[in-house]
Amino acid sequence: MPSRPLSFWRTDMELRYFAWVRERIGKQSETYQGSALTIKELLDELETRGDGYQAALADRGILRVALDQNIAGGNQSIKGIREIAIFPPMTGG
Amino acid sequence: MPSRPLSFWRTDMELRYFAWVRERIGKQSETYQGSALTIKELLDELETRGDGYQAALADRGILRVALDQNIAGGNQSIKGIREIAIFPPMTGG
Amino acid sequence: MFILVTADPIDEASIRERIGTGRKDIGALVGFTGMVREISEGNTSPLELEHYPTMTEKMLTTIASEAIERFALIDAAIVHRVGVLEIGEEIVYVAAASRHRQSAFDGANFMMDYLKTRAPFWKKEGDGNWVEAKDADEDAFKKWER
Amino acid sequence: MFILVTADPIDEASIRERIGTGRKDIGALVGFTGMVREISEGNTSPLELEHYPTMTEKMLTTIASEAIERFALIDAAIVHRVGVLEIGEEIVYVAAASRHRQSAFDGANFMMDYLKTRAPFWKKEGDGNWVEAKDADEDAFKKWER
Repeated sequence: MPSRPLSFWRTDMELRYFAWVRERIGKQSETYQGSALTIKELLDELETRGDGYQAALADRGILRVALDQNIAGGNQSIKGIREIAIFPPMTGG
Repeated sequence: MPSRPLSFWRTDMELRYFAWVRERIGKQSETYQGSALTIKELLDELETRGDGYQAALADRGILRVALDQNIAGGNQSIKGIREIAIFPPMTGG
Repeated sequence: MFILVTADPIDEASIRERIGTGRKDIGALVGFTGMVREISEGNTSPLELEHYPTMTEKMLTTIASEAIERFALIDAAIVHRVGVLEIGEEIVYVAAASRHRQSAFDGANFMMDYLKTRAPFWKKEGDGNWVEAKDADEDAFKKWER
Repeated sequence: MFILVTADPIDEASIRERIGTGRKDIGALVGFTGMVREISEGNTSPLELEHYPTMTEKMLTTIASEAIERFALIDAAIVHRVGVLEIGEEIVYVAAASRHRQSAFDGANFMMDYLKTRAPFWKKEGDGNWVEAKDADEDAFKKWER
């Protein structure tokens, strides 16, 4: 296989935000077309997009991320993932 | 106070039987006017009253006795008690 | 507190209303329903429940009061049926209302273990045999000793 | 198994029928109801429940399936409300049906601890503050680790 950049094959990802992450970023969802390979890289990139993003994403210890609706850790690869959700700890029940 | 027999002051006691104790003795209740001073003495005396009583009361380890509706142990005095119930271990719920 | 010994079917919704109505501090309610189950397949005969009137109500009141005190419940209910019960019918319903969920779970669990071994009810099977008390029930009760 | 996320009031009786009907082997059913309670006196503002559609249903299905397998339940149900809820209203109902009482208690308790920390719901108070996750809930979940 020829050595092409990974992003060439990458389909768009849908980013979804919930609770105060959604409120601080100011949107429910958006499409992502960047080059991040892991959750951590994605969060680092998003955090540069402005004050709202920074306020939402600064406290990494508390954030939860789901890849295609499965809870995932920061070092996990986002390759092949269609939907990434970012939210605070759950408070249901 | 003059020394009179205890039984002089004793009011009649109501004996009540439940579940297989009732079935084996063949009655739900009866009045007791004997001289037993403790639960053990009472059971010993009742056991002499016939085969039904013996079948009902032989297995002391399993029997439960309530004095005025409070569960009690074999050596407990029955003085002043109005109602004595004898029954197998409970199986409610 | 709501205590009832009855030959009629148990109306859980109305019991729930009695112990929960007008309270704004209840965050958790645990209800336990015990049913007559088919112990061996094809065994379709009913159970007959005998009890010791007045002592029963007294014990159930003691059990609910102790659960309320011990687990800081807001309220509690115990309803137990007597008479002939078919398979699938409800025998017992206990409910524990609390601020927090764990005390509601513990309160209902405690009431059931207590009731199983200390409330004067006896079960007779359709074939005339009396159900024997289980060691497991006595062991379950012991976990609450302190 | 019965899983539902809904803005409507919870109809416990009909859920009970769904998970219990036609079964003769259910001896115990534990139902847990969670309610919006007044946390400080006079605080009468409603809660708003947000969730992550599709992931929520998926997680609730996972939770109920795991409870059924782990505690040998006969059936289980989880119903969770979303939207605006007033004080006194029900937020969540879980039910565990089993042959024996302890597994029904454990199954319902497990589902609540799991749901509290792993199902994607978020509560917002009337003043606009988001309810913070409690360490106690995470600790409660840990008791089920094996």
